[in-house]
Amino acid sequence: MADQTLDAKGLNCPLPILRAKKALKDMATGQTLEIIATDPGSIPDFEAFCRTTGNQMLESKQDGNLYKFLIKRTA
Amino acid sequence: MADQTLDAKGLNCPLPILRAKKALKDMATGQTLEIIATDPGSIPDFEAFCRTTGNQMLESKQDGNLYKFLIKRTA
Amino acid sequence: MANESQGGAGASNAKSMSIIVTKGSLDWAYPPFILATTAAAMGVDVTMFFTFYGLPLLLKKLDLQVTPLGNPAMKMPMMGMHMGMPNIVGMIPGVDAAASRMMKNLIKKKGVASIEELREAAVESDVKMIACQMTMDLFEYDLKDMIGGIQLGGAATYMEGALKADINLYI
Amino acid sequence: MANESQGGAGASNAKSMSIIVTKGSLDWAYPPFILATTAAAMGVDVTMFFTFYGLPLLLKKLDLQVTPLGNPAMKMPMMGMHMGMPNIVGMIPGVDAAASRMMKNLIKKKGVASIEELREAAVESDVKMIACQMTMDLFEYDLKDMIGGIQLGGAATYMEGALKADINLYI
Repeated sequence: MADQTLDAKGLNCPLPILRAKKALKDMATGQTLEIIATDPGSIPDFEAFCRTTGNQMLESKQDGNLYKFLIKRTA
Repeated sequence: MADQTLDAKGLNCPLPILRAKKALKDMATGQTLEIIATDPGSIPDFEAFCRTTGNQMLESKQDGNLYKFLIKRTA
Repeated sequence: MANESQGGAGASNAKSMSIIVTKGSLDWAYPPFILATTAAAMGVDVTMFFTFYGLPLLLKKLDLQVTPLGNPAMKMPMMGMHMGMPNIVGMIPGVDAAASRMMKNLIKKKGVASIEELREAAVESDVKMIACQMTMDLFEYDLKDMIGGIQLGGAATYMEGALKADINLYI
Repeated sequence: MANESQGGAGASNAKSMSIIVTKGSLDWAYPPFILATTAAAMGVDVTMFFTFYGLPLLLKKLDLQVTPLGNPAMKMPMMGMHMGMPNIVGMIPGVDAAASRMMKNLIKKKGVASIEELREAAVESDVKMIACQMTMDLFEYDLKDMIGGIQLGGAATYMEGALKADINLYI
């Protein structure tokens, strides 16, 4: 569904953000990136990241020990 | 040629800047100060100093191990 | 809105941050690199000024050790609890090295980036890194032993950037 | 454009900076004084707030020593290479003094200002220096042992200045 998926499982701060930024940079405006993480801190962090950079958080959900985010590149 | 010359050879950061400022303070607006330094960091530092204080860098050149600056007091 | 691709040049409308990096131990190298890389990822122009004991963090070959600084009795997780070694123990040759190995193992096990990895990310995301010329002279470091892409500068260079920055940290 | 002649009074349009100075060792006395004097030379109104172990930097007679703080194994350039002394060696009486002498020799040899010289430059360029009254009481210091031109104050005095400042550093 997403244009690209980033597996950030097992990575700790700030690596999920750094990897996500790297992926978004190579995507076109309007494309979506799914991120799967295990770091609970990634919930507030990806929200802060989106608010600050102007990218859009389409979905943020918890699935057992996994945190899944769907971000649309808009910035 | 310059109205005054400051020998800052052998001096390390921040002494060339401090001595230059002291010299400029006693000069009239429009007068020029030549500075001779051996610290390679003085190149970006005197440029930053001029941009920040509004004084004018008329000349910045390297002559072997010597760095020579010509600054006009305009601030 | 931040510009996705700009560097640390400062000609943009992006927010900016400066960090003075003064400490060179394994533990204290983390805060500046974590903050710098995250800020850069969020579109912030970042300048790091490496001075005093922070300067060796620019050496190509890093050999970082932990210190008891700010960590009373050097508490570490061991055997399911937080054990403290009296700091004097850390002074015995070999114990610092053992604590450093323990920290490096924890780092790997917990998915925490290495300093080398974060430094590389900083370079890739155009974080501007300035080596303090005075510290280079004082402690006899050579630019050829340091990573590429760094610039030399002094206090006036730092001040010019800091006066324009939104965040200025001293670490 | 900065005003060339204003002092630290803060009534001007100049940019301003505050620095909290908490460390009193020979090495860690450098960053605050280098930044304060450079900023003042660049037309910035500077206030230094001396507290805790930074307070003795205002004593007329300085007797500063290096510390291993933030410098793992106290690496120093010796015999053409960077030698580290295990920190335990620094705990032996007399060795800190030897390291301090070594540092002072390097400082002189490399054309680096002494702390006394930078402090004098700070006074001359109207850097506002505030001694923390609480620390004076706590560690039993006397104003008559300190340099002239300083003011007494506390956290509220610091806060008022910092709230208006463009750069606030804690060193």
